[in-house]
Amino acid sequence: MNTAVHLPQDPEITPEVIAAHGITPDEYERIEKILKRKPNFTELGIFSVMWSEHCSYKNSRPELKKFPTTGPTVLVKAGEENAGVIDIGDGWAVAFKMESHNHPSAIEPFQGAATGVGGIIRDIFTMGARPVFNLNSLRFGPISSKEEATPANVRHNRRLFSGVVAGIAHYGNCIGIPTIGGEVYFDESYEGNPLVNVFCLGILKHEQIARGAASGIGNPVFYVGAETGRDGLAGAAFASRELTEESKQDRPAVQVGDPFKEKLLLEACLELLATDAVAGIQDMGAAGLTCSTCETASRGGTGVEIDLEKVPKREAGMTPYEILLSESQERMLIIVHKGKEDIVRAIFEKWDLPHAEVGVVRDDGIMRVKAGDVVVAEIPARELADEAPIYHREATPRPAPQPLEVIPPADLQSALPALLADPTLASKEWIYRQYDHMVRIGSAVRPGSDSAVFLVREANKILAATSDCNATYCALDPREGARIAVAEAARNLACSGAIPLAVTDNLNFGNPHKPENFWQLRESVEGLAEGCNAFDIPVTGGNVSLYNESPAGAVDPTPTVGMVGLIEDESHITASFFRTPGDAILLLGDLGNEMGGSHYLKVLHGRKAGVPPKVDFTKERALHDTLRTLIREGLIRSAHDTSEGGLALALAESCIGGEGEAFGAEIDFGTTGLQPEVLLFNESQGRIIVSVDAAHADAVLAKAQESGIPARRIGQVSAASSPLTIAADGRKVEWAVDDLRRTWSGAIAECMSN
Amino acid sequence: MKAAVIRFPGSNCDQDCHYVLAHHYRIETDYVWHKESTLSGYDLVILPGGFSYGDYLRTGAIARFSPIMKAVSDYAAGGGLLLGICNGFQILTESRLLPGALVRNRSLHFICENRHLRVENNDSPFLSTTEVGQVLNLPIAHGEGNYTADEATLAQLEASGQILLRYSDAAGNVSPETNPNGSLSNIAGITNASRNVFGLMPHPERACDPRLGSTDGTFLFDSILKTLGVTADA
Amino acid sequence: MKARVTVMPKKSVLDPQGVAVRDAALHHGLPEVRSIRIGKWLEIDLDDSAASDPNLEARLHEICKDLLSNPVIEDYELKLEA
Amino acid sequence: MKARVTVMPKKSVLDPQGVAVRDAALHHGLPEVRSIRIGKWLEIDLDDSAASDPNLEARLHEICKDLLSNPVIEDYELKLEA
Ligand SMILES: Nc1ncnc2c1ncn2[C@@H]1O[C@H](COP(=O)(O)OP(=O)(O)O)[C@@H](O)[C@H]1O
Ligand SMILES: [Mg+2]
Repeated sequence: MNTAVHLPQDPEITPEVIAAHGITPDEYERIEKILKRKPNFTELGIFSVMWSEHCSYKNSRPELKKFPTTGPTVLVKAGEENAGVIDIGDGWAVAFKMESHNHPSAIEPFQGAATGVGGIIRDIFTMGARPVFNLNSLRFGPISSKEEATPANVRHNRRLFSGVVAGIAHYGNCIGIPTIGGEVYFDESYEGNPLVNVFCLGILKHEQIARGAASGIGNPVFYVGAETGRDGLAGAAFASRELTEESKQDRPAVQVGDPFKEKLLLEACLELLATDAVAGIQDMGAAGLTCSTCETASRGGTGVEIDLEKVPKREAGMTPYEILLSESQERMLIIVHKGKEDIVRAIFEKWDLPHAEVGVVRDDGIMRVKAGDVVVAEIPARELADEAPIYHREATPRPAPQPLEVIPPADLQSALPALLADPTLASKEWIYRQYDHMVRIGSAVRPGSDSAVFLVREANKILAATSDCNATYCALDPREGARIAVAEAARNLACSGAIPLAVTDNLNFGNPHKPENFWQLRESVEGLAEGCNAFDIPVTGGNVSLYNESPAGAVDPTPTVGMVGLIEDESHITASFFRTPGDAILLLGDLGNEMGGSHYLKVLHGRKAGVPPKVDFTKERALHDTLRTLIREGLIRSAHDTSEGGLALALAESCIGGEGEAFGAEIDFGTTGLQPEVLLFNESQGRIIVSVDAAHADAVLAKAQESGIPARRIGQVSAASSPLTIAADGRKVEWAVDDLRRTWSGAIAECMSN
Repeated sequence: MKAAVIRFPGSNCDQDCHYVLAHHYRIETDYVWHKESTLSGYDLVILPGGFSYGDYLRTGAIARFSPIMKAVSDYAAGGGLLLGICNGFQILTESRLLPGALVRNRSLHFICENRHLRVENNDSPFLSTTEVGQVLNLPIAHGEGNYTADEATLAQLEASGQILLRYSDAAGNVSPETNPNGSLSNIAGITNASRNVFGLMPHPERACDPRLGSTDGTFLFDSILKTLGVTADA
Repeated sequence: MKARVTVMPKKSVLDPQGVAVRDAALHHGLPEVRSIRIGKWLEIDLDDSAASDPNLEARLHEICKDLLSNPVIEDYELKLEA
Repeated sequence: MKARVTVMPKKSVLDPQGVAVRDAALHHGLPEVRSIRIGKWLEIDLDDSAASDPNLEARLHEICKDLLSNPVIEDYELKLEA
């Protein structure tokens, strides 16, 4: 192999330069072995981004192998391409995936979140799919404060929160993809290191699946989309380090997104993919041109040669290093069948987008980068893309959580409003009102219910989607917490009448070099895998974000689950809110008694402690199947799972969460023998509150019991604006639902207006 | 009857409008690309919602210069029915096909939710199947829906019944509390003096399918069809 | 050569952004603020060939009126520099 | 007294708005335009009492950095007038 030249402006390769690139001495040795010589500066930069955790998953890959990724509906497996593809019948398929933009959002919340959305959308249309909806899963430090003068940290958390929401809205609204759901939690552990996980789903016909391989020796390689600037230089490497005070100086690593350009790029790429011109297509995400070039070559088993002088540039005087590592947004690489170049040019002219033929597919397995006649980098593509070192990190278990001895009491009357006013449990309307959640005329169940339900008109299919993860449980017991995340997502789908199809996940953890963090990662992955196996659903892909730490320590382990389900018939679409006074209210599942990790303890007593609830997958599945059967038989008016805040919170939400007037409810649990706080606020899994026509109540109870599901009638829906009353063991508490609604719906807005 | 949906770069409700006309109403509907310069044979032209040119500079400011806009204004001058929804309304005010301007919502936030709208005047091809005082429930989704105009313009709009829709509550009361965005006099939609051009911020195309909550958008499309003497087979 | 344009909301038009920023400034250590108005600032870089056109300034005013500002709600000011 | 602040996107940062407006200007009677960058222009009206505070300028710089601009992607310029 030739030696790529040393460019006069480039620094010499010294141990310091190597270390500054985050490359260890062992890794450097491996690079020399692959190249059979020393790398030049540009090549070192290329290796550093390709071998960063963000691109190579070098710390997590052995763990990710534990996920189930196959199944009869899997058309493209996780990891094979940019996103997995799942069959939904009648020749249609969905591609979906979740992606994090945590560190960029910590530094610049608006642009960081916006470009996260842009990135995940590109991942989806690269597959040939038309994006149809987005979700988002967010974590911030606390935004509420009881103090007279709001402390600076709370003010900062609010600023991050409002910037992130505005950024997601900016990008998603402009490009015209509805954001129909998500989740948000506020917790001390995310202070200084918020989590911003964004999800996109697209729809395509089986035969439209596009591949990211550079195939066909001699085929031209096109660059399309925005010009390359010095944006986000080495952002991938940046995402793979801890946030420190100095990283605020890493400021050029922030990129600015242009959703308008992405909209044009999306339409142009889908128009082009409908022709027969494309041999392969790959978005430029982290590590931009570098990553797309070597990955397409590696997938195609080919080589790719590009000339940087032909790359459209925004700024003059960019070095090869800068061009290759730039993370400018809204760009794609397209391998075109020779002879069809004019089709590409015509379409990109029509959409007024920059385009250039920058290279060619070769048969030598080499990623060769030239600047005119000068070869500036020459690296075996497969070794670069796929042979990053793999690390088997050390794992040390954290001490097991201690069971709670006593459950501290609270004033029941004020405990429920206090929980409803907690920003994590309060209405998320302040957020989703800023998102266009109705464009594409498909939102049959809007944000606010257990799952969002979307009518995909082009395919005549009904999809449901949710994202879930209670990281408090994960902090106490990462395996059980991850299992619950899967169970809760599946339960949310069941409550909307859907059958789960597949899962995407986003693993947000601290520095994996710390054995306790790595243990959390491993436990969580195994927990997620157990959950997916239990529900027989494959993982279609996801994202790993490590090094989520601030000076105060690692974030709570947060293995976010995004789950998509299919609703077979529009009559099965179900929402969480009571609909008709007089309907009977039933509880499917037990009364429960697990208080460990509960929101009750956290919000009312400031404790994150105890053993979190256990999930029993066999019972859970039977519960979901039974609920779906009842829904199919037309017996269910509303269904809402109980999660954070327990039965009391779920009942209150069913009363006040709908769009019309708030309903009251009269609830009587009879004799339970439970401490009232435990009855109302425990977070045991496997429970769903349904409302049914009173005339059907007995039939529903009988059917549930036949399937082995504990079921009881606990009360009835009462007229709009009548109170919510809950009685048990000779005591009765009453709340005015209009007050509850005011507290719940205004809580976040109130924090944000201060 | 034949309808056209104009596609500007950044339009994103074009497919929704097309869907409602072509599938719900089974009307022959074309997309017309903004680089076209002619527009003939159409009985209805829609400027759809979205973010034409990214909403850069001002909403609708750049789209107004698209080649097709000359044809659109000729079509309107000839009395053709022209409907601007959301960004389409913004383009109409920037083009001076409708008076006034749409500026940033008072809260500075984008707002997406259903809203009640009182029909102020039904004497137009666009709302002839409604009653004055009737309350419609339609989605809004915009960051710049705050209608503004000088006093003389407002007086003129009032005097000649050009204000067709106002933000209200479910009972039809119009007050500052029922104003989502700071719009002058709660204005949600206006027509021109000759009543063939209608711009509104709410999205009627998002309210034509009962599964989406409200079907009040059909009043608007039904009215247009009635005016054109078409019986919908929807 | 360069042109600089400021575009400001007309005095009679409500400037919700200006009001919001003023309120924030009031609370963040600037109690003396009476009002803030927010407009746009544009730096236009022109080819030197433009200098030779005697109509340049008139053409720039056209662009300011038609594109860069909306006379219904905004006023502008144009400055040309060599 | 008055303060005037311009806030501009940093030179190295993408200004998608400027690019879109430049393209529009190119096609609409200004073929000589090379680039347009668009920022904000703020007119801050202060109570005259402010004039007596020797720290006023420093406090204004604080506000410029914290509130009026985003130092990650923007630069600002502050001018005080009597
Ligand atoms: N960041 C967000 N973006 C959009 N919708 C959200 C967001 N956070 C929460 N929601 C919506 O608010 C509702 C309640 O969320 P959550 O409390 O997480 O529900 P659950 O506990 O049932 O999973 C859901 O419909 C959810 O989609
Ligand atoms: Mg739920």
